[in-house]
Amino acid sequence: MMAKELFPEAQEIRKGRIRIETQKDKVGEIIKKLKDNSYEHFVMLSCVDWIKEGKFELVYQMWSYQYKEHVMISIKINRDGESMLSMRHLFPQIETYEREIHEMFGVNFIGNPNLKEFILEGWPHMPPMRKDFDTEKFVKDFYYKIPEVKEE
Amino acid sequence: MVNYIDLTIQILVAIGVTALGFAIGMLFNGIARKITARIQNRVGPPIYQGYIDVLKLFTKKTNISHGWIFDLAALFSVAGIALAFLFLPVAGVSLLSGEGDLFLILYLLAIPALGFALGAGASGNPNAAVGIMRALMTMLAYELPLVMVIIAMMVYYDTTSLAVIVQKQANMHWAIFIPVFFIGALVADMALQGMLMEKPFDIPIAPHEIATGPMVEFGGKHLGALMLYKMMGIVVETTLFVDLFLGGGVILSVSQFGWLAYVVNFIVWFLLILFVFFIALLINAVFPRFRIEQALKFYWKYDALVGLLILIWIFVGVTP
Amino acid sequence: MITLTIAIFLMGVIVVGLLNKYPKTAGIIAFFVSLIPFFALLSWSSVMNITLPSYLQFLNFETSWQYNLGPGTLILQITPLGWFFLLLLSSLFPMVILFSISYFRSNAGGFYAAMLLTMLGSFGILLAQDMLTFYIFWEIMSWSILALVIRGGDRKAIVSYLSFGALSAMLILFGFMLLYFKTGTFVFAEMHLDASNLVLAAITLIVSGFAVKGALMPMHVWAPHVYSKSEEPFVAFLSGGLSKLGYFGIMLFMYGVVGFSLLSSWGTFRGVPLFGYSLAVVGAFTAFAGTVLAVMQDDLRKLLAYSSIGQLGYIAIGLGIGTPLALTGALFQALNHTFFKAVLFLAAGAVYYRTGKYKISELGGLGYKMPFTFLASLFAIFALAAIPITSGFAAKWLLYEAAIEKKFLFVTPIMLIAGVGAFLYVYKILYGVFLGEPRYNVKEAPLSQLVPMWILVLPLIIFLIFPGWFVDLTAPILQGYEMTAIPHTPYTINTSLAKYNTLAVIFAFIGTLIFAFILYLSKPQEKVDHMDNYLAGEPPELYDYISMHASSKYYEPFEEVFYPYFKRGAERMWEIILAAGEVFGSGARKIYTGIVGDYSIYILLFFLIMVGWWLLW
Amino acid sequence: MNHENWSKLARIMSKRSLWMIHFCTGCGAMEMPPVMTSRYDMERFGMHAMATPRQADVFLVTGYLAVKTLKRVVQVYEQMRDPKYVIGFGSCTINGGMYWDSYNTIKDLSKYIPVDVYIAGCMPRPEAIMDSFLKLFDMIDKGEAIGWQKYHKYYDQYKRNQRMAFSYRLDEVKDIKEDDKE
Repeated sequence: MMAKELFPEAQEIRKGRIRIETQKDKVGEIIKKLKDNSYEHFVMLSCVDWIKEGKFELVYQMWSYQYKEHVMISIKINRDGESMLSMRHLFPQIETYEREIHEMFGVNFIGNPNLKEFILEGWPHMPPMRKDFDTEKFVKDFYYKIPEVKEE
Repeated sequence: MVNYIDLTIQILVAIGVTALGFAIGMLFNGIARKITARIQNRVGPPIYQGYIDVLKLFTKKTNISHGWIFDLAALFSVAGIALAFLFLPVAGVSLLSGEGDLFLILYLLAIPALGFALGAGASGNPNAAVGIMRALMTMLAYELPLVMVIIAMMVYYDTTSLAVIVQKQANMHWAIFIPVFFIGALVADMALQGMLMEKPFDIPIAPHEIATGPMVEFGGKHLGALMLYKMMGIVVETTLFVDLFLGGGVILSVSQFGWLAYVVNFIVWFLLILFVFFIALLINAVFPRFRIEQALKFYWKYDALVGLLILIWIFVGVTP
Repeated sequence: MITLTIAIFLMGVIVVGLLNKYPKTAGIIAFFVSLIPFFALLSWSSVMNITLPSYLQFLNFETSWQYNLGPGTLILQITPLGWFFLLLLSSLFPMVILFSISYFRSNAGGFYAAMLLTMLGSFGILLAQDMLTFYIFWEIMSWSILALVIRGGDRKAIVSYLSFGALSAMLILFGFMLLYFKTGTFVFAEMHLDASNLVLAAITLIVSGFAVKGALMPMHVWAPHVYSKSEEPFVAFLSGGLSKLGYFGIMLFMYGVVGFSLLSSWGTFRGVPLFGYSLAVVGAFTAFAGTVLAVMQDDLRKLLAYSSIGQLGYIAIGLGIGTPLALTGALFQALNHTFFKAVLFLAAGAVYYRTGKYKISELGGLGYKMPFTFLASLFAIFALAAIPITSGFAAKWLLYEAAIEKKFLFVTPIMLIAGVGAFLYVYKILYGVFLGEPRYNVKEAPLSQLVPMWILVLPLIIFLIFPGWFVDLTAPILQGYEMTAIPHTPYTINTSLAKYNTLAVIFAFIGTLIFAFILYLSKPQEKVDHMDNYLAGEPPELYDYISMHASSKYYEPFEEVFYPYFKRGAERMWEIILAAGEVFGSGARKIYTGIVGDYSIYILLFFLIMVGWWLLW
Repeated sequence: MNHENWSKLARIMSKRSLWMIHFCTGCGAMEMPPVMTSRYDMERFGMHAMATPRQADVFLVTGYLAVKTLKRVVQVYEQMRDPKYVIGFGSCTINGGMYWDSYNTIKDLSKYIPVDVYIAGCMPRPEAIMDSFLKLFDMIDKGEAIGWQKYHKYYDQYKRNQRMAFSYRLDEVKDIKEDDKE
């Protein structure tokens, strides 16, 4: 069954691209259902920072080889420390995406045992992909202030 | 009573021949790179590049060692390969080859290989260990067809001494002109490809997979010694082939032509080993790399099958 | 004096057996007792045309001893062949005992007692001049080995040793019976054999019985189990010394009792007796299959066990070809194998003593921690791989020459490939145990373990330089078989095919080594830690621990290629035979009803048949 | 032969046989295949791509470096044997290039390891790369390519800068500044 038939509330952005907006407690159910209905490729998990709304948008993207259809499951969670359930029991590769989002946005995923440092080893500041992190200021305060090697 | 003057002369000749062997080996490195470059439509390095490389490695300012077992690699590989060269008849001139035979040479070739393996293992790098594993397995693979052909030749010529085999091929009675050994030469040439570690059998080195395998931790003078080993190895292995199938390059007899024979034979020997090496290079330039199981299956299924046919041919042909 | 020796041995057995609570004292007593065969050997050196130096003249053992027993006479007498094998065993045995003194921390009295009893049995076997004596001492040896296997405590090892030991004893006993039936005497010297099928059957049975002890395939099944599950000093003696007794027996009966000319009368192929030819083929197969199986092992002792099987296969090849060249090669291989395999097993014991591990994938980097153990085993490994800087090469070389001389076109490549395969498993030991990442912070093995190892390395170096001395040793043995020793000088061996000059090799090697050393000294160097290694730029210290030791499943591609062909091993074959035997056995069991009446009927029937047969005859 | 001549010979040898290791961090690695293969053929100069730093003489850093990558670069650089040379590829190694305001890429490679030759451009064309090689030869000939000596001499400063970058801590940068004033 195609995603449109499974979930009547889904909106079709254009042909072959479906978007489902839902709540965070229903995500697992939806992914499970889609997985059972030929949407067996988990493409990626991405995150958007809607700073004015005070929300993070998590987008789970799936693909069906049978219908050639791309489904995006979008949920919004609060920016201030709201955590999300890990989906790694459905697709093991989600673990790595969750690890990255944890590092870049600071979203906590309950049930993921591997939320350790990914690229930023020993990063002491705010997660850098949040919109309130001023990267230009950080670069000027940090990289440009590392002294040159002085030759006597 | 030992004749000290004779002994001194012999030792000096041995040193000279060894130095010559190394010199030719380094030249071959340059020639090989030049030829490969020309095949790939490049200009390539100058022909004397081998000398520059080795000198550069020996003039490196700092060298590292992973301990005394690591250092053994440099010592054993250079010493062992020079030793194997001394026991080969070169252009019909046998230095020590009367004192040992073909089995001895085959086992002497294991000294540098085992020393090298010791050093590589002592470096503690996993790539080196994997490289040695591949090298030993390639060795196991190519030895079977090679040994079959060599034993067929030993039984045919009724000797195990390489010097005698070369003598029996004098006056252009080269083994390659005998039909069975023409096929044998093809089999042995395939084995030579593995011995020289040229593609498609450069599995042990494989720079893109395991970072040059056993050599991964060697730099500076240690690598210089290993390069000497590798370059001299080319000379030793091609000379072995030439001695077996191409009469060692002897075309003039010394008793008839005197010193002229030495010069001519030497030039012919040089051209022949260059030719044998050239074939290996041509194959090297156009082939990708085998996996280790594929190499083993190639040698043991196809190459060794032809080797077995040669053995049967000799078995039926030779009466006790 | 022979009786005195035996008496001292038996007393030693009782004393050390009682001293079970004092392992050190028991070990020292056992060590002194174990030296006696060596002194006996020295005093008998005149049979090898060696004159003793004057300060050893006081050793004066009688050379023969007889005792009349009901059916025959027990005769013990030294022969050149016995002397040679006694040389191997009696020089190995004290070293093994010396090693054990520090190896055992408790409960060692039984071990020493059983070891002394084993040596006593071997001593008798080597001196025996009749089948009765031979068999008695063979059983003493076999049963005391069983005691030592039981000490290992592994059920599979005990069962396999027991069943194969029984099989071996049965085959030998049956062969002896046939020979006695044919000749009517037990004494070797009085036997006059002819080329009848009965003698052929007898000698086949006897040789296959000895092949069990010599671990020839497919009789080798017990060896890996016993070698890998018993105590290390005993395994060193078993592999190094006792396995040679099987080949002693084969040589004694094939060439001493039956003789080359009689062997030839059962058919020859290109100048080699068919009997010997088949033995050589079995030996070549053993050498190859043992090597391939050794490459696949992860347990250090199992690897050495299979390597032992493979190396012993070479001796069988030499004994099969049977020319003076081949016999010299076989004896040389026996000598080398005694020493290098004992060193390797003792080194494995020393490694176990320090680390408590036998698995190659769990060891690593001991070369820098235990340098002397490493060097001793390196020499042993050179000898095993027949690298021409130890005497191991000369033996293999003689065997290759013998095979080419007799035009063994299909056996020689297998021998050579088995030799190359030896490099593979030898490197597995080197890398897995001694090189690579240092995983254990241990001390060097204790001195009383190092000394035996290094003493056992010595012969490998002496006979490298002077292989001619060894050929001198074989001359009296070959004389007994109406053969002459191969032409030689102290440091060269000549054959009809080629010449091998050890001095040339050694001096040339030293020369080239000096050349390499000058190159090597040309520049200074600094030592770096093994952690400072190129791992694609990954600094290992950033993570908790990355193992850089790649020794687990080291030859995986090799196993992938070869495993399918070796999956159904010899063990499977014996299981099938056993299953067939069980069907027969359960049929036979129906006879044993347990009712006395039935048994009396059987006895009556038996007598009737016997009487009837006697009447008809 | 005296020491002067010897070191001159060593320089000539090292010039004519530069073995390189290239650290493929950014898009710069894309420009290496034409340089190595028949179009430009750097083997003419005896240059050769090597697989491990132990064997290499010249280090090509081909593009931007994240801090995590810098750790590996330093490790590789320290594993190379003297004399060793570094070529910085493209704008990224000079001032960060298009990553000038990225929170995780270092801006100036020469603060962390000594760089002998920089190639400007985003990305540099193969001609520029060949030119840089010739420039490096020239410098070696004149004895100007002394980056490896500088690394030994100012080891403390290089190590301090590396440590600062690895820590990401603004306060460490300030502390050193104050130390310098004193």
